[in-house]
Amino acid sequence: MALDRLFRRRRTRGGGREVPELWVRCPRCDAQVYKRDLEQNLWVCPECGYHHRVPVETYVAVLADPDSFEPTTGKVRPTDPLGFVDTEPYPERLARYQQKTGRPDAIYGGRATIGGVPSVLLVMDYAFAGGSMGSVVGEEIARGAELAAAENRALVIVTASGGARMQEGALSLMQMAKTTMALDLVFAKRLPYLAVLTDPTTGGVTASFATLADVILAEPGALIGFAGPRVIKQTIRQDLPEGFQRSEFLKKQGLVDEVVDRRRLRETVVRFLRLLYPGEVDAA
Amino acid sequence: MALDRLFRRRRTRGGGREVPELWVRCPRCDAQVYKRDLEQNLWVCPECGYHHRVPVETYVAVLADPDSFEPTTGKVRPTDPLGFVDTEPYPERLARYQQKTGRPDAIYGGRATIGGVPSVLLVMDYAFAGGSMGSVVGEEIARGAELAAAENRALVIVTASGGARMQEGALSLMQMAKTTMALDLVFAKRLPYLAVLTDPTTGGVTASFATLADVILAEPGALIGFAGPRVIKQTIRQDLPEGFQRSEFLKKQGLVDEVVDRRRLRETVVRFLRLLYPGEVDAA
Amino acid sequence: MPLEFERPILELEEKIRALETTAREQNLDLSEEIGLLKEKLARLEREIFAGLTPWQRVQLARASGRPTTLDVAQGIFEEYVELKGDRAFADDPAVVGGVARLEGRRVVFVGHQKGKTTKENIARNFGMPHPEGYRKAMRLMELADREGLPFLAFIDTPGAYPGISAEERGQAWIIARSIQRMSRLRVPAVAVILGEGGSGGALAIGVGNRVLIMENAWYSVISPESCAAILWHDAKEAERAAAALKLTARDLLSLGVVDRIVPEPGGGAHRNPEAALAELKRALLESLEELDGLDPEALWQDRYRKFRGIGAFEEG
Amino acid sequence: MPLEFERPILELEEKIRALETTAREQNLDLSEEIGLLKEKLARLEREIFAGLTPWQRVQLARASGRPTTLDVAQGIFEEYVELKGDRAFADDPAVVGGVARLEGRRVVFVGHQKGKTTKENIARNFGMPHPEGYRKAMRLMELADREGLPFLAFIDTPGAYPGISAEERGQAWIIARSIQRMSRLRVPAVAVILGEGGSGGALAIGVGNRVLIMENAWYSVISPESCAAILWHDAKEAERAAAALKLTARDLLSLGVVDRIVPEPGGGAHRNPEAALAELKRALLESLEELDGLDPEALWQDRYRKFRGIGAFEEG
Ligand SMILES: [Zn+2]
Ligand SMILES: [Zn+2]
Repeated sequence: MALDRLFRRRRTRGGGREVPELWVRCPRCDAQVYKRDLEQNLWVCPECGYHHRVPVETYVAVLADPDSFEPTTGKVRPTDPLGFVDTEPYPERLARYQQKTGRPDAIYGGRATIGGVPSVLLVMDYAFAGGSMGSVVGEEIARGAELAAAENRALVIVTASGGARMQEGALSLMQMAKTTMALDLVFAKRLPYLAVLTDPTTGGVTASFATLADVILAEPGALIGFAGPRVIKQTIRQDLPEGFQRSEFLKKQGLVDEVVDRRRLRETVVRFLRLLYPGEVDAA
Repeated sequence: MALDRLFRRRRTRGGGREVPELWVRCPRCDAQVYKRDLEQNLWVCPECGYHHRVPVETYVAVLADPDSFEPTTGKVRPTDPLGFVDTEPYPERLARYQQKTGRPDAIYGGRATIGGVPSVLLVMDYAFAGGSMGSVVGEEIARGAELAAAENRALVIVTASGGARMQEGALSLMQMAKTTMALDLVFAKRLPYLAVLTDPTTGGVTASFATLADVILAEPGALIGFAGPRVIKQTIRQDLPEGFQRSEFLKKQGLVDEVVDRRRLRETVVRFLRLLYPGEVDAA
Repeated sequence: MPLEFERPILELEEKIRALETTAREQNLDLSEEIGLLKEKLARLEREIFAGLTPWQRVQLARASGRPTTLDVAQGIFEEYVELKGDRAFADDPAVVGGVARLEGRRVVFVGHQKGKTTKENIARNFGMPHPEGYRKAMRLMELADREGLPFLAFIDTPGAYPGISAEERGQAWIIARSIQRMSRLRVPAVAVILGEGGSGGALAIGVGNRVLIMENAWYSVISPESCAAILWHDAKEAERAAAALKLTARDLLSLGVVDRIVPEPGGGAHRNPEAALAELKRALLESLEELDGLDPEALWQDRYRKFRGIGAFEEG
Repeated sequence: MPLEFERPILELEEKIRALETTAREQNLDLSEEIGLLKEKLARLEREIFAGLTPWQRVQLARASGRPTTLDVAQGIFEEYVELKGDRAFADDPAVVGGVARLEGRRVVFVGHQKGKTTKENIARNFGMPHPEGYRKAMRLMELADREGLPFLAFIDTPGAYPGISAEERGQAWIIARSIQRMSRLRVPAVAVILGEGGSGGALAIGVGNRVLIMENAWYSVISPESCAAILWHDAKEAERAAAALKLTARDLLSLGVVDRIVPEPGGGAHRNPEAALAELKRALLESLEELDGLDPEALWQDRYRKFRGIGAFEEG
C-alpha cells in the first residue's frame, strides 16, 4: 500500500524514462552501459545482471509471438468513487498518469499466442500509480480471466504493484476477492495460469491473484511480499536481513517456482505453457 | 517402530500390572499413592498429574455411557504371513500376548453411545506388542470405520502404539493406507471422527489414521510423533529439547486441538461429539 | 479509558448515579430531577452518536470492552467448541474458531481474536494473524464443507501481521489461498466486521454470501494511520485519512461493500455488549435464513455475482 | 565403488576389455577367446543375480549410478518441467516433481530425489523428505486433479527424515495427509518403487491404482538396519533382517503389496540405466492403459479395493 512513496522515486530509475540519454548507469554495480546495448539486453545490466524496470510493452514484445498480440484492455476507465483528495484530487492524479502512460489505468494486455499457446497476456504497469490495484485493474484482470476461460486460452499475468489503490478505499480491497474468484473460471476449464512477478509486487496483488498461479516465476532480485519493508521495519524495529523478500529468498522459502532472468523469460514461459496447456499446440 | 524395546520396559510401569500391591510409586514425583485412590483417580497421580498407562478397559469405562458398550472386535486373528522369527517365532510372541491380554491382537472396541452420541469406540492396547499395527489392527480400524459409516455413528479411537508391526513386514505398512482410506467412508457421511492420543503414539499409527481426526485430543505428557526419540537422537547426534514430542509441545505446534487430563476426558469428548455429530442426540 | 467524545455522556451518567445515591441514602424523592437528567442523557447520547466523525468511529471500533469473537461465541451460541492449531506449524492465538450451535442449528465459525488486557493482547498479537491463523481458518472451512454446516466469520483485526516471521512463511500466499478457499465454500457463508476490518488480513475471511458490519466498525484497504503516513507523511493526519477512506459502515453500505449494518446500542457496543450481540444474532439468523435452500453451485454463483460486481469504473 | 558380489563380474569384464585392447593394439585375432569369455560373463552374471540374497538386493537398490527420479524424468519423458516449493515454507530438494509428456500424453509426476555424489546427497538430504516435500507432492496431486492428468510417483527414499526439524513441523501429520490426498486422486495413479521404499515416507506417495517395483528395489515397513537394531540390538544383523522382512520385489508381489515387477537388465539398473528405463517406460504405459476410461469414482473404488484387501488374518 506504500505506493505513492514508491512512485515518487520512480522517475530516477531505469526503464520507463523518456530522456534520450546515451549512457545508463547501473544502480547496483555503477557500470556505465550504452543505452542501446541495455535495450538489446532487455534492460538487464550486462555487468551484474541487475534487472532495470521496463515498460509494459517490453513484456508484451518478449512474451507474445510476433504479430500475435491483440490488445483487449483499455475500454474501462477509472472514476473517483470516494471523492478522494490527498495532495491532489484523485481525478487529477489519474489524469497525470493517463497522460504519462497513454493508458486509462495500470494494466495493459490482450490476446496473444505464446510459443504457439493461445493465451491472454496481462501486464501491470508500475509507471501508473505504482501499479496499484483499483477497480479498473481488478476489472481487467477479471475480464482477462473470463476471456481466457471463454476462448480456452492460457492466462499469463506479469505483475508489478505496490498493492491496492488507497484512493478507491474498500473498493480496491474488494478487487482481491474479485480477481481471485475470476481465476476459478480459468481453473474450471483446466486451463493454466502462469504469473511472472517483477519488482516490486507487494500488498493486495501479492495477497490475491498473483500468488494463486499454477506456476509462479519471479525476476531476479524482485521485491515480493505482503507488507513492504518499511512497514516491517517499523513493526519489528530492527533491520531486515539481506535479501529478505527478494525473489531468491522466496524461492528458498518454497514460494515461487523459479527465478528467471528476463533474457530467458520467454523460453521458460513457453516451456511451462506448452506442458500445462491442455489443447494442441503448433510447433512455434 | 522401536516397539519391542519399549514393551520390554512396560511391566515396570503403572496401570496394566496384576501384582496386588497396595501402594504405587509415581515415576515422576516419587509420591507413594494408595492404589485404590489411584484407580479412583483414573491412574492420574494426585500429586503431580502424571498419567500412568491404563488398560484399554479403562478407556471404555470412562468414555462409553453405562451399559452402552457392545464389543465388535476380536473375530479377526493374526497369522504369520512372513514366517517371521526374531528372538522367538512370531506365532509364539503372539500367543504370549494373547494369553496376557485375553485378546487376539492390540485393539479392542465396539458400539457404544458416548454422551448419548451413537459411536464406534476403538481402543489400542499398548500391552499387546506395544500397540503395534499389523494386519489385524488395520482390519479392525477399517471395519470400525465401515461400521460407523453404515450405522451413522461417530468414530472415536484411542491410540497407543509404537508404530507398525515389523513382524508382518510390508503388510503392516499397507495398513496405513487401508485405515486412512476407510476413514473416508466416515467423512463421506458427514460423521465426526475424534482421536485421543495417549502415551506413546508414534510411527505408522501417527502417520495415518491417528492424525486425520476432525478433533485430536492428547493426554498430558504423552509422547507423540513419527520417529521415536532414540532414532532422532541417532540422526542429529545431540540431545532432544525438554518436552520435545510431548502433547503440550504438539499443542503449541498446532498439531493437536487440546491436551486433556484423563479426569476430564469424558466431558471433553462428549462436548466435541455432541457438536460434531449430525444427528439428534438425547440429553444423556 | 473513555474516549474523548464519550466524556460528557459519562459525566452525566456519573451525576445521575450520584443523585440516585443521595435519594436513597437521604430517603428523598428526586425522581423528577433524575427523570429529566435521564432524558437529557438519552438526547446527548443520540446527538453525539449522530454526529460521530469517521475517526471517532474508528476509535469506537477499537474501544476496550467491545465484544471480541470469543465474546460473540459466548454471547450468541448455545454452546461451542474451539478447534486449535493449523495441523502444520503452530496454533495462532490471533485466530479462533470451532463448531457451535446457534438457535439449535450447527455452524462453523472463525474470527480474529484480540485480547482484553495488554497482556492478553500481546498473547493474541493484537489480533494480527500469522499464516498459521489463516491455515487454521482454512481448516475450519474444510470442516464446514465436509459437514455441510454454514460458515460464520468474525472480522476484527488491524491487519495481518506485518513482520518477518509472517512474511517468510508466505503471508501473502496464505491470504490469497484463504480468500480463494472461502470463495469456494459449498455452504452458506456470512462474514461480519465486528470491530476493525484491516485490509487483506480482514478480507481473507471476508468472502461471505452476506457481509454484515457493526454500526461502529470500520473496514478499509488500509488503516487510517498508515494511509496518513503515506499521503501526508504524518500518522497524526489519521483523522483526515479516516474521512477520506470512506471506511464507515454507512459508506461501505452505499459502496456495495457490505450488505447490512448491524445497529449498536446507544453509546456503542462496548457500553452494552449484550444488546449489541442480540442485534448481531438476529442479523445472522436472518442472513442464514436468506441463504437457506441454496445449493453449492447457487452459493458460489451468489458470491461470484456479489464480488464480481464490486468496483467503480466507466466503460469506453 | 562396486558391491562385493559384483566383483567377479567386474573382473571378468576388465579381462575382456584388456584382451580387446591387446587384439586391437597388436592386431591379433582374439575373437574366439573374447567370445568365450563373453559367454562366461553372461553366465556368471545370470548365476550371481539368480542367487542374490535379499540383503544383496538392498545393496543394489542403493547402488550409486542407479536411476533416480530425475534420471527417470530425463530418460522416459519427451519433455518435462519441474515445479518447486510447497508455497508455504520451503522447497524440499528431497522431493521433485512437475508436469511431463510421456509418449505424447501429459502426466504429473513426483518422486523422492537422491544425489549422485556425497555433496549432492547432502543437498538432497539423501532423499529423506521434510514435511515441505510432502506438501510439494500434495500440491502436484492438486494440479493433477485439476488438470485431469494421470499421476506418477517414483519412490526412492530410506524414509522420511527423522529429525527435530521434521518432527516439529508435523512429519507424521503430513505423511497421513499425503496418503489421504493421494488416495483421493480423481485421476489414474501409478506408483513405482525405483530403489528404496522406506516405510511411511515411501508410502506417502505410494497409494497408486497400480504399484510397480523395479526388480532390485525394496519396500518395507522398516529398513533392515533399524529392524536389526531393534530385534537383535545390532545393525550388523541387517542381512538377517532383510531376509526376515520379505522386502524384495518377488516377496512383495506374492504378498499382494505390489502389482508388477519391472525387470532390470543383467547386472542391475545401475549398470545399464537406459535398458532399465526402457522397461520402466513400457510398464508405466501399460499400467496407464489399463486405467484408461475409469472415472474418478471407479478409480477411487479401485484403490479402495486394492488397499482394503491387503493384510493377513484369520476370521473367527
Ligand atoms: Zn550492473
Ligand atoms: Zn506424581
